Amino acid sequence: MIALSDFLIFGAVLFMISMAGIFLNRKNVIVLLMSIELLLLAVNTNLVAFSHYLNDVTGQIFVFFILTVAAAEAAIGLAIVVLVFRKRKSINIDDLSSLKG
Amino acid sequence: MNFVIPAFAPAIPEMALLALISFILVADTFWSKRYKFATYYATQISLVVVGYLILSSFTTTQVITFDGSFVRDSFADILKLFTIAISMGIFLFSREYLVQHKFFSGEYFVLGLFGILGMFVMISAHNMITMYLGLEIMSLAMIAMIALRRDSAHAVEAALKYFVLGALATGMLLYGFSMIYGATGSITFPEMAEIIASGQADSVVLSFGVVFVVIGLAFKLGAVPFHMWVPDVYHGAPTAVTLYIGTAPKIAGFAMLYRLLAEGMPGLIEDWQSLIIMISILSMVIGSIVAIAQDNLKRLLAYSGIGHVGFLLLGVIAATPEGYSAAMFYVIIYAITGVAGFGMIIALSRTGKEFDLISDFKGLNVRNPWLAIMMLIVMFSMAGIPPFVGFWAKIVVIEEVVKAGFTWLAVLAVIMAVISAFYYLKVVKAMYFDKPEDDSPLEPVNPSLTWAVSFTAILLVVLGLLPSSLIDLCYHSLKAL
Amino acid sequence: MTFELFIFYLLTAIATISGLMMITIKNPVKAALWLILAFIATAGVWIMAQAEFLGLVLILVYVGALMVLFLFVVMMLDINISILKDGFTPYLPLGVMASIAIFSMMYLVVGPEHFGIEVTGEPMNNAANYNNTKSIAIPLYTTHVYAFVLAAVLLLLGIVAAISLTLRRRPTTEVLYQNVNKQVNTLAADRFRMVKMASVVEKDLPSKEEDEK
Amino acid sequence: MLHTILTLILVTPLIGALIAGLFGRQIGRSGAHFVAIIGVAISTLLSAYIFNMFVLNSTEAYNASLYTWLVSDGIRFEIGFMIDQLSATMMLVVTFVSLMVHIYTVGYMDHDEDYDHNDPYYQRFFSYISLFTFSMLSLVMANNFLQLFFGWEAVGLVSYLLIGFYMKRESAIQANLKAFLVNRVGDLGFILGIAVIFVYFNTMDYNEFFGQLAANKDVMIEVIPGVEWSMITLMLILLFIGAMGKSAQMPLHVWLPESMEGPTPISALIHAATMVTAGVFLIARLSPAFELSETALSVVLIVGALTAFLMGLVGLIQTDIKRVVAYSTLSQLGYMIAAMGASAYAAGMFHVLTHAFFKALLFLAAGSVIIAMHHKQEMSDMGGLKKYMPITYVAMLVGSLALIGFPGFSGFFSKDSILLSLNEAERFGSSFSYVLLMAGVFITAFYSFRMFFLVFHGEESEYVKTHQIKESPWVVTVPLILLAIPAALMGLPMIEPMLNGTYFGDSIYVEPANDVMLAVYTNYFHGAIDFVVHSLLTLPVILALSGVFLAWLLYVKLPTMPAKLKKMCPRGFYVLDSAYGFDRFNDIVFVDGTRKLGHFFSRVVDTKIIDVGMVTNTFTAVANSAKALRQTQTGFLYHYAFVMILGLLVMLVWTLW
Amino acid sequence: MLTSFPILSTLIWLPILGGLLVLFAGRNNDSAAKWLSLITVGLTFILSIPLWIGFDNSTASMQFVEHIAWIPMFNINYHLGVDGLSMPLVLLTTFTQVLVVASAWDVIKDRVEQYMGAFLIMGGIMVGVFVALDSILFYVFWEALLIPMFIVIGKWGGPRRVYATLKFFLYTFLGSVFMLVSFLYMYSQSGSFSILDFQAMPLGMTAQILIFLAFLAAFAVKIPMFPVHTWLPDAHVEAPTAGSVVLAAIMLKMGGYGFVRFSLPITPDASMTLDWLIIVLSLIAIVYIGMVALAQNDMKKLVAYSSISHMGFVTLGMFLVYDIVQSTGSMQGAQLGMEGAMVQMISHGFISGAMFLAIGVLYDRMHTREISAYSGVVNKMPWFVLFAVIFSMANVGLPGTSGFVGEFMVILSAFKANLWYGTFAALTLVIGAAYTLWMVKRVFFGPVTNENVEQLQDLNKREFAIMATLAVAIIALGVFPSPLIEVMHTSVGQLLVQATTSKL
Repeated sequence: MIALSDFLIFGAVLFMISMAGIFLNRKNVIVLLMSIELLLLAVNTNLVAFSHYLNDVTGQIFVFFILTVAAAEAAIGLAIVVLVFRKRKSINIDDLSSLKG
Repeated sequence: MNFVIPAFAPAIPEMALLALISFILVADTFWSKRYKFATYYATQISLVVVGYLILSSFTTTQVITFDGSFVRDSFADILKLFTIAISMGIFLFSREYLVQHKFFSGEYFVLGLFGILGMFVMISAHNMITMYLGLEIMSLAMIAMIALRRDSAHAVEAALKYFVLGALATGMLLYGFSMIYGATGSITFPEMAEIIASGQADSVVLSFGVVFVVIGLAFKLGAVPFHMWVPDVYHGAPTAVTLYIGTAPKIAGFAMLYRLLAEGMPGLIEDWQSLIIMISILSMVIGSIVAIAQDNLKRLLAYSGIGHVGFLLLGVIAATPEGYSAAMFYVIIYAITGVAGFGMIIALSRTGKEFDLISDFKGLNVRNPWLAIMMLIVMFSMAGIPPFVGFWAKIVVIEEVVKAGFTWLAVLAVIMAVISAFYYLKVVKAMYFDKPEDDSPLEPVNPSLTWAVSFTAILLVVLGLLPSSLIDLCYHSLKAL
Repeated sequence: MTFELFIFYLLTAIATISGLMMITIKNPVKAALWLILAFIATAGVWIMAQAEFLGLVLILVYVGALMVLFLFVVMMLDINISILKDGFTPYLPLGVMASIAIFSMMYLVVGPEHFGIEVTGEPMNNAANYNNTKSIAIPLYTTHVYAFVLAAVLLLLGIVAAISLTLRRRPTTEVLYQNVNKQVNTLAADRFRMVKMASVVEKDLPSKEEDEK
Repeated sequence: MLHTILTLILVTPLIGALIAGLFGRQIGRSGAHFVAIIGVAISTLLSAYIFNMFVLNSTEAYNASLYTWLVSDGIRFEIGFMIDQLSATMMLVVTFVSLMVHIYTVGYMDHDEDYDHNDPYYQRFFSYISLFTFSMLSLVMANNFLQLFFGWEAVGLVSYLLIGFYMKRESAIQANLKAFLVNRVGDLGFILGIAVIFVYFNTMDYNEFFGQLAANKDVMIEVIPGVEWSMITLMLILLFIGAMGKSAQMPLHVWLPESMEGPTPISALIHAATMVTAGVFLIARLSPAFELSETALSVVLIVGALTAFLMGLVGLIQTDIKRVVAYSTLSQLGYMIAAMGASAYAAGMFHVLTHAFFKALLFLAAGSVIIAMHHKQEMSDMGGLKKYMPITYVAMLVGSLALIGFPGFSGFFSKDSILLSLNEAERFGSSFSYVLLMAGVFITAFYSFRMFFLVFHGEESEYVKTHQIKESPWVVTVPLILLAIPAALMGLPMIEPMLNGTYFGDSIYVEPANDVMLAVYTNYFHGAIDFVVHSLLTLPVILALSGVFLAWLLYVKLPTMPAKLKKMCPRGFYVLDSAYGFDRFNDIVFVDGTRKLGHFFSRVVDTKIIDVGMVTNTFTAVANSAKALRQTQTGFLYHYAFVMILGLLVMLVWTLW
Repeated sequence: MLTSFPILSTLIWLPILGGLLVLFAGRNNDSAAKWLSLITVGLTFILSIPLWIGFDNSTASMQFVEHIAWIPMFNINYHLGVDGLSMPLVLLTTFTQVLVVASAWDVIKDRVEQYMGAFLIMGGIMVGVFVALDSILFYVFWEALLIPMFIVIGKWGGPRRVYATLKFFLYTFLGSVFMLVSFLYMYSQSGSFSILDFQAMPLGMTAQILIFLAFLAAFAVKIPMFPVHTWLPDAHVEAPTAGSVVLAAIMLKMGGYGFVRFSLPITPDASMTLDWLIIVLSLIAIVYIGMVALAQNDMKKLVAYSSISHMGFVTLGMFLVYDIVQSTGSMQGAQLGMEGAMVQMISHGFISGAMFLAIGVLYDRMHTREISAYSGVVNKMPWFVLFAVIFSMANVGLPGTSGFVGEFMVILSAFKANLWYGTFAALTLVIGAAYTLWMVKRVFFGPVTNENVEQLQDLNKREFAIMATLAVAIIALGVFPSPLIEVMHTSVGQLLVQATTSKL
């Protein structure tokens, strides 16, 4: 039997990978967006697992909404990436540091 | 499965707002060519309508509908009303700014209204899903607004930063939600609270979840160490948008905090209280100190906002109805003051001149004494100097902290208030004591801006002299629950 | 180890490795592909947790739509991959340490101590005629109807936002649109016109000083 | 009635002063001196009436309050009068000398090289001296310590103003500052003395104070833990410090010689006749208290005797005519104080009275010389003035004879009674003091006549030869004459009541065991004439005469000798010339020391340590940390994310640990 | 007596509203601004006189009380009233306001309406500080005062005005926030913000000590006491004349007033425990600051330091009661010290105001405050020097001037507490005289040595009137202080009872 902890640890691993992806990535904005997707995936995995073990469908419904939002979010995120690229001809994160201090 | 049609009546303001947004969205495509400001007026009218709808059905009892997704109480109504009032101010200022800086478009108002809808949802959210959706609606609308000025590298950069960090924070919040859900098996706030109180849930898991939830909240409020986006976004965004994101969302953020912590997990106070204390202290310290080194007024106000959030959280620490009321009062005052502050920048900016540097304010007293006085009021109000209302905001939260037994925290807070006074004084200094580079009189492009700025600033004085009714309002709204 | 567990570990291993590859690989296109793999593997995990509907949605919506969008954008942007080459090595140790620290904290909580099978007990297995889709759908349209509407609003917002951000209202001089009506209805006179011009006589340009006067 | 008279005595000079001072320009010179003189004249006449009433007819002492200054803590601080023989005498002396000086001033101040004629300096001067009269009267008429202190300080103020009257002269304004500050050192003691009285007697009123003396006789004060002093002694010594300041006793005498920077009438009025005797008056006033402390009296005695001797020595070598008189004043004040210390209060007071007249006379005569010399004061510029200024000559002679105690002159009686009393006294230090004072008699005679000979006899100096010297006008000479009469004659009728104690009656109290004057009276006195005759063969007179003789020898007969003597003992001369180095010591230790300490406090402690160190540095630290923290906002997205994740880590650790 | 007429509110709001009116009506019309200001302050002063006339000396309770609920939620009230401690200070404030307006008449040329407006508003606020009986109301006035002062120093001040005004603002602000926290603490314990309730509430020792220290931070900075005094010389030097006058004459008094209204009655036990601290700091102020004053080259700085030194007597006099009780077993003598401190406050209000006005007169003519730039002013300005010397003598504490009364009373009382206290305090007789008269000597006397002094004109009628008024006030108070003492007698008595009644 797969223990709940196994799911959750898997979620945690995904969570950490996506975290690492966000703060270790210093070049590519697109990968950043993908990391965010991965982050949501980790959360969703948690919810799915809990839903399974609690035998409560609410968790899955939550996942459903998160997926919906993630789609909208990705659309806007990509739109911004496009803007960035248009403005700078680059999606290098290092170049995005004109605001500081 | 029985399906009972839920009561829609309590949600009529939201529904009306959504309908009006949709209408404006469609209408805008037709109007925008012929009547430049039609969308703007429609927006303001919609807000008035929605405000009227809230007022007309103002409730002092709690109404829950949509199977526990939505709650309507006086707390929500008051916050919504203030959100509307503040948003109307925001749009008033924004219009002139957009025109001056040549990116006036209906989208700004539509997105703004979407944001307000998101705030409404947050304020009235009664389970984690609606809270999350409301939060996303608000955030996405804000991101879009920031990036709306597509030709500005700063704005786009700010939008990207906000987007990425916001998504990270939302991810953490959701992770926290998932843990809470896992531990309690519920997503509805009172149920969660009940289960937590009954002790059935695993306390370690709950504490673990709370950390993530608090981070999500802290991010939305812009509290240290999840504040890094604040200065960059305030700075990078067009001032009209800064004005928007710097004011109304704080109210929604506070509502979210209240719903989650006070309604959802009061039993976990031991866990989140110390976290909030930590965040609050850090926010006050960073907000007060780093602002000193700023020379851009928008950045300065951003850091000052971080500091204000630190103060706001003081009220939450007490975790009593009075404490939340104090924080509520604080956040409302902060939002009003913010409108006045950013509004001042907008009022003085003009095509090709952002007027967001402190040095721009040099000698304002010579160039426009009236506005200088208004700005002086705003600055001293932010600094918490009586008789302006900022003083009352500080005093009520500090009082709650003292009452809760954290006198040392109160002492720290007031010291930080003194440090922060320094940079407000710097602005006043620039206006009154420095020689202007250019002696010519300076009037806002549109006289209505003078009126608007004056109105908000004088409101700070009036509320400062007679704060009683607003304090009563905040306190009774939570006592009624 | 049961077969079930084996599959679980296999899927999770695939997902983990794909995730790691996704964040480490330089080429964003490949990264997207790795992410797709991670999604698919995770979808499998979800299905093992008896969330069949969501697992399928994940593949359909995410892999089928969202990731395609990603790829599309990556391709469209014509990114210079060479400058994205140098990775994150300087901060790697610190980052890894922080990650490991956080992960270990997480492990302490979500690990077997709190969520082992002994603690949670066996999950209830659904009956054979259990319809996951239906069991999601009913509360979705009843209990969570408010959220459902909000999700719709959110998508609307997404549309509005994405369009308003990326739609370039170029001045008509920049982009030449074809106007069929106009083309069809043109007259000869519109196509060609004789213009009479006065003969040009070279004149001294007025000097700047005079201009200023 | 009496109350009204007393009030009038006090107030008329004040009114005169105010009118002359504030409306000087409007009323003009004559107006000013008219008001001032009228005011003081009224005061003098009424004082004479009071004198007649209290001294000659021995009316009961009158004690009444004029108004209540304030009441606090049950203690009434009042302004009032206590009139008895002592104060009545002082009032008459003060007003009379003052009147003389007023009249004299009309002539003396007529021209002044420091001011042009339009400047109302003249009016101002009258205003000041009238104000002084008021202050001095309020001092002597006081019935409580508060008013005493008020008058005490007020005379100090006027003295300050008058010494600095020539405000353009650096030396004058230096001198007045010094005078004020030195006096303030004395006042410091004085006010602490009053504080002791307040603490242990809970009253400011003399009579109540005297009434409680006996009860508080043995009270001790713990000065520092473990050290206990007698309260009465401490109080008296503190008050005596005040008296030392006003009466210019060593080491607080340094201001007096320099105060000669003021116009001469002032030197006569303030620095010879009245103000400087305030200290003596104070001790006499407090005789019931002083009688209770042998220690305090010994201190008084020794200080007085030392001053009398040492300051007389310094007077020997002065070359400025006024300075000679000034040092002689110091010396004579020493006599008075010493007399007080020997419990011979009446003798001291007697000397105060005689001294007031003859010293005023001397000063005014010197002033007359100075007028004639066109404001030159160096004695080397004088010589042989006798034939030009006969009246002044006679006046000066009378004054000098009185001063040296030539038998029959007033000074003789008072000084002899002091010396005799001292001889009788058995107090610690009394024999030592007796020797010093005896030596002082010789010295006094020498320097007095040295001056006398240098000015009026001997060879005429170049200046006298080349300038026209003439006798002063009547406004100057009349006061001289009027003062010469009492200076010569007043001793004779007064000696007996003084010695047997009937003059002052109850106003001075002496313990019977200490009553040296009564001893003198019983042992030596057999009538005034007899007293004079007998004295001719006594040591004091012999010493005085030999002093005169020596002066004659050195300055008339052998005028080259003094210079030779000076060469012979340069060191001694140096010591005297520098007045024992008090000034230098004060300059180095107190003036420079304080100034340097002030600079140190200001530049180092206040500015560097407190202001920069504590305040500005805190400020800079905050500003710097602002700059440093600002650097953490790098602008890089991954840093921001990393900060968030660190935040997460910290919060997780915090919560789960 | 007009009991129904809200005289205290009038005194607060009349100048504030007048100030706002001046701000708007006086734009581009200087003479209107001036006259309007003068009328306002004159009216205020006249209206404040009934306060004295109608005052009942026999009671220690509050008079002319006004009580309106302000923020019922927190039990904060608009509660005004005066007793013997505050009434003289109110009068001092209204009186000084008249002088301030008059002193600026011809001097300020830049933005007259703002200058006058700021001072009028300040005037109302200062009255508010002294009459507020609700601690929050008190704090509101206390802090609000900083704003106009900040502007006045920063705008019309000297070359380093910005530094000075920032320092002034932040320093005093920092001090007072601690006081706010202690108010809040006491509210959380007692449920009331009323000062009178605070005075009556019981407090534990630790709480008292902390509250005492918090109060100390506020009041010590304001008075100011060593070693938190360094803002004052800077503020004084840079402030325009009227600013210095208000600072010295009134704002410093707020600190002293704070001690008697808050520290002593609210935290009597802590005051008893820590009285040595205040006394030591006061004595340091008297002696050390006096020495520092001696070293100053700037007249205003010198007078500023002398202010600090003189305020040392105020704090000293206030905290003697415990030592007196301890060493003699009775309160006899303490009242003298306390009343001395109060008189010293009033008197210092006159004297320091007068000194700064005098320096202002010189500054207006010569535009320098360096002592070395002057010499022999008396030759050109005899009337001015007459007044200046009177003021200086009052500063020295000469009997017959008001400066003597307070010092004398405090020295006597201090001696009663401990003879060394008295001795150190009495050192001011010498030190005070040294720095004041040395300056007098260098500035006013001596020969005229420079061209600029040669050009000086004596006082004009306006200046003469100001100076004469102050001189009369100083001498009147020195010759007959009894009426003033009578007014505060009962209140001081009650204060002493409160201060010596343990709250534990």
